[in-house]
Amino acid sequence: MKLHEYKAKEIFSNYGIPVPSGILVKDPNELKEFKFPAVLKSQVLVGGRGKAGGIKFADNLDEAKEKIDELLKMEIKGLPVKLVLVEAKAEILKELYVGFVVDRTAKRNVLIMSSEGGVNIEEVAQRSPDKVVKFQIDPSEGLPTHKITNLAKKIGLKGKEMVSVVGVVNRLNKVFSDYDAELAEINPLAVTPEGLLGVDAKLLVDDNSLYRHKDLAKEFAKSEEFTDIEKRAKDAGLSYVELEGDIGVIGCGAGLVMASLDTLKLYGGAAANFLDVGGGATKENMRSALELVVQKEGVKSIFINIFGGITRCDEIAKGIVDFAPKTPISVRMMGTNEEEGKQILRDNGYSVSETIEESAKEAIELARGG
Amino acid sequence: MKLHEYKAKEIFSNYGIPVPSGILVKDPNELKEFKFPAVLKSQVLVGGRGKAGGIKFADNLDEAKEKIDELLKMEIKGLPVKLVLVEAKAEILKELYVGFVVDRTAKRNVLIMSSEGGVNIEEVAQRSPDKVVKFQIDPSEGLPTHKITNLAKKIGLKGKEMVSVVGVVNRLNKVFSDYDAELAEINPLAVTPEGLLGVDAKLLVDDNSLYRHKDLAKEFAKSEEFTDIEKRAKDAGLSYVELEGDIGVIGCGAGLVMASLDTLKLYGGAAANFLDVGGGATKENMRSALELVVQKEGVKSIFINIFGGITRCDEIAKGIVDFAPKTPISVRMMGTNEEEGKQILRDNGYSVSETIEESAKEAIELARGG
Amino acid sequence: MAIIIDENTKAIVQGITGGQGRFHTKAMKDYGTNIVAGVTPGKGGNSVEDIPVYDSISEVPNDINASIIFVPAPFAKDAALEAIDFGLNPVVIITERIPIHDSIQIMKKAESKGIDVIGPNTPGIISPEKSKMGVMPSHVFSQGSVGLISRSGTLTYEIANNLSRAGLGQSTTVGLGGDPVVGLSFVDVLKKFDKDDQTKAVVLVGEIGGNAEETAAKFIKDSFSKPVVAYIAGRTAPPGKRMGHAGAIVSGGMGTADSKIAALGEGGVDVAELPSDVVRLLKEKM
Amino acid sequence: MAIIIDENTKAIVQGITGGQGRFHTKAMKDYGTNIVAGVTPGKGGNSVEDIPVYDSISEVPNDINASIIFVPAPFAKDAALEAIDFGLNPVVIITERIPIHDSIQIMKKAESKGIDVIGPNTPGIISPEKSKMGVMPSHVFSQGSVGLISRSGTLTYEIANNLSRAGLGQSTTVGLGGDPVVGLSFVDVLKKFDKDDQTKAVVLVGEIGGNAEETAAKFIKDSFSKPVVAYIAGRTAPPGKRMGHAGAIVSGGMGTADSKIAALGEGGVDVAELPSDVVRLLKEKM
Repeated sequence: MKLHEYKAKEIFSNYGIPVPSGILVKDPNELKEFKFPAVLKSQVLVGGRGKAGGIKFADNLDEAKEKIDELLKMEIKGLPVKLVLVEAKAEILKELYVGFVVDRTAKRNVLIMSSEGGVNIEEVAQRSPDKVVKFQIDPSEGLPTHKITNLAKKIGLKGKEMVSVVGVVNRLNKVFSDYDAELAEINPLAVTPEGLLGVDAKLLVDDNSLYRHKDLAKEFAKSEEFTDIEKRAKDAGLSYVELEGDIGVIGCGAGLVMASLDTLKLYGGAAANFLDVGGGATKENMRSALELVVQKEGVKSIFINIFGGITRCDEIAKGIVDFAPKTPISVRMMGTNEEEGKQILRDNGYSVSETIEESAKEAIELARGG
Repeated sequence: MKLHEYKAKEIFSNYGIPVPSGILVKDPNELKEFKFPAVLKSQVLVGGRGKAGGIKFADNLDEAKEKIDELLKMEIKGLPVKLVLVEAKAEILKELYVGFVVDRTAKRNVLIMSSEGGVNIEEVAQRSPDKVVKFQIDPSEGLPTHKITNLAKKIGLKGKEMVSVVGVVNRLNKVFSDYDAELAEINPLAVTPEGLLGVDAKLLVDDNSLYRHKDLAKEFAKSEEFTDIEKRAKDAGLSYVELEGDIGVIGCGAGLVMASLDTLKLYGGAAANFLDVGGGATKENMRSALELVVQKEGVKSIFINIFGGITRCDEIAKGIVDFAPKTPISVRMMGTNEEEGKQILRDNGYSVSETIEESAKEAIELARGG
Repeated sequence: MAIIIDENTKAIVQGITGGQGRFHTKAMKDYGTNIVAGVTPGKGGNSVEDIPVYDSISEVPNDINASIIFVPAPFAKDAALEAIDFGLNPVVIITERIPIHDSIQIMKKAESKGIDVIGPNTPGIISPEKSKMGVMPSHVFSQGSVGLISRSGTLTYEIANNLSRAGLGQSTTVGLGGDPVVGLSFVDVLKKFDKDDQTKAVVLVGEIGGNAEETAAKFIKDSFSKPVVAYIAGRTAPPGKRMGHAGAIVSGGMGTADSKIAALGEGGVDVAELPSDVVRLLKEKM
Repeated sequence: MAIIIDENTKAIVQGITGGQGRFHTKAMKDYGTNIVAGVTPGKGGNSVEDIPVYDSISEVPNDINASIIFVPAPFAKDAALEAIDFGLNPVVIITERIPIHDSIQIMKKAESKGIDVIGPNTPGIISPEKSKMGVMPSHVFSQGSVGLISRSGTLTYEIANNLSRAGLGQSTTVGLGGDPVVGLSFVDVLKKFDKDDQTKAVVLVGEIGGNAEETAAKFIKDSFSKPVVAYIAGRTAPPGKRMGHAGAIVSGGMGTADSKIAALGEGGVDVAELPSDVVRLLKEKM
């Protein structure tokens, strides 16, 4: 679960990490007075907001209101801007990077620090590896403060500034751990004449941990991170991702569905979505899946790819016949109760392919009006 | 820092531990309606409240108000009852004990569970050791749930009840750890027809950790655990304990002050207090110490016992002369700048003893009007 | 031979009394897996499919050496740590949706005790005709000399089915699990296949996310001599989206199918474009 | 000989730049302790009493083997873990008011690495005329054959002073610390004194709270042959009150002076009624 910048900053601040003073507004008139110059930051859950014009500056109240109004009329990568965070513009002397991530390979949480903040840390790591330091955290040892001190020295910090950064890293580690985060990042962590300041904040909470974070879980359900159909899929317990093509795809098992998308692409088609009904899907699961897929505008055909392991092909067939989509479908079916499933489909006038390749090609033709 | 039962229950409840529904009142008229029968529990920070009549029962509102009024007029071991916790009386089928304590010898936190709750656990441990199980927690391993399960089985629990108790123990462990507790105890943990219920709750927070628990720290300053003079001593950074005799005692170093009290006792005297001015005390510290000690009613003489290590005897002497207590004093002084200190005292008409014994005897005589 | 599990495996099922636990206990038992006991706290004294259930592993009186876990996510860490504390090896974690920070703790503990964890979020492991600790449909697997390692579920059954139909039986199939943090990696399993006489070739089924395939490619290039064929799912997955598996996500330009395919190619691995190509490529290599 | 520290001790001071750190660094240096470096994060590059200060222990270029800590309580755990991680031995923690849960973590880590922690809340340790790592007034100590172990500060100086004046010098004096959870215990130090040729007799200064004295009494009875004299402070302390030291508290009927005196008596230890009696009792025994 991605959190908005303002929410991440609220949490960081609760943990004693300094962040700029700011006001969150959803209407320009909510801004009554402010200490200018100010930064106006649109709150959307996508990256590259700055390049897309989602961050503006203002020197007085009128200018601020005008620009907030502009921002609130924008869409950034398809997401409408509904909230703007107005913050005091700080005098930045230096920009650092501190962040915690999960290292899948090491199976450890990792602290990353860099003397070069404000830019993509992966790029810095590739361009100037000496400017980025990393430390893998042994879960039974935790992150000893003296290790942070040594890392801070390696990126050239010293004196009071180093001690402050070590303090921020310790607090960020606590946020990262308390919030079951996959990513907790301050980039840039700015050095200002008044001390450190977390100018931008990112917090990505592990979706699977939300049962331990009830407050966040409530917000997750309505997060703008997801389209309406994706939210409905979540409610129905289906794994759904919206894509940009015109062929709806339903399959059982994430790997098999990904393979289905890839096969479509290989033959010149493009999937409109990824929908995994999961293992052991029932007639009802299949119905819900079809209901979701046809809701998306511009879906011209549906490719259903079932390998019956625990899933029974006859249940899938019943679900298809039951829903009877108006959109043309192409079904590939194999495995448990394969013959029964095929028979049900044929009896109801649907054709069934033997292989993924054939079925993918058929779905593409159907989408082309063939 | 000892917490009141109601406060401990509030915290336990926040962590998902079931406690009786209740209302805290400081006046009988605050109780408007309640589901009777009820238990009325006076909230004082001393043990043995039940035996002292501090817990009553009521079957209806009138009876409850009357008895709350009685309780609010009581003093228990010298502490006036200012708050009464009114709780629904539960139907108790069985009483268990669960608690976490610090084991000084093992240098570990320890989980204690017993099939016999509602009584002093130390007594149970001595009388029926087989009914009490303990588990030392390795801080790098934590407390694995399966270890709790095995302990729960050892005290005869099984089925859903066992699972519930394991859940409560896990939550209590989190309270114990999050609150830097020296003791977190549910005794009894009652088995009722509706499930488990923490009928009494104790939480003792490490005073030295209060900088991490700002909310509690605020309450600690005004805790009824301490007398007014003890609170003033805390503010002055002095270590002070109120006792029941008539000889004020001031010394440097906890061990030396304890030895001073013991010496008084050996010769038939009784200390009115324990006051440690600490190592390296200044003239001002000594003044504050004397100010505190004379405030206690019934202090007839003061025994000052200084071994000058880091502490300079002349500073102590200056503090005494400066404050010039009306209460007669007996001073024993030895060590760093001993001669200077003694000279200052003699110049101002005070006598100084060579040994602890002599000085203790002199203080006793002074208290007896000698 | 075969790797990790075989006819000497004596397993317990943790979470045996739940719906999934019951269903797959029967299926595993029917397949011939030696399921000795079940463990569900609070259900001690019951039985499932004639298998006795205990409250904790320490109560199991029999000789046991492996565990398969169906316990719901909030309790799965506790169950896994219990199995690891008890020295069971392997520990197969079927459970989905375990928080990553929990998995990290599990893996650390397992590492320190030298125990193989398979999963979480895995279909499990099967050494055909010997033992199955998992939820896979048994009928698509057959005994033979192909080692199969996969991050996927159904896609693995699809490929195993193709192999079996083509007469290419399997020594052992290991589902690594679809989570970002899992126990055994491709490299861990490759090392075991390298030492296994029954295994003559390996099929590696990867997907987007992480760099386990890249690491495997490097390992194969440097120190693995048996023929390897791979299939990578997710060539068309958009960045930043989780494709069904928690671990199947391209983020910050990392974990793309292209990167994996290129690395495997450099490692001398033939990468199939379609799942159905795996058999052909493998036959050419063997 | 002497125990734990001697002329070969090469110490660092953690928290050297604070008021206490500075003052006692000078005092220790004046006494002849080999203070090699100071460590205070953020103060690297400075010096105190001509001793160079570093940001972390790993930066100290010299050969070092011991640390004394004056760091304020909220940061003391970090400092102690750093010293322990670095293998310094002993680690003397002067700091008062460290939370118990922090101390438990420190002690666990030290145990796992076989390191002696002295304190927290201790005056430190002194092997007269060899080395002093502590805040005690040096002039009351003199070299000799009495091992002195104490949970107290000033009371220890009082008794050491009496001993020195009576011609009974000390091999080493160890202040265990006044907290409930401390590093070395009476028994740990007794074991060291047992092996130390210089030590001919031991004085043990205990106080109320805990059962360290009872455990020591049992150990002395079973396996300690040198003469031991004890003094126990707090005979008249009321239950439930902390007498200055966090650890000096009688609770739940445990930790009374009576219990300790009785146990020591059974262990063959003479217990002085007054601090001034220690010398007499010791002379009778030696």
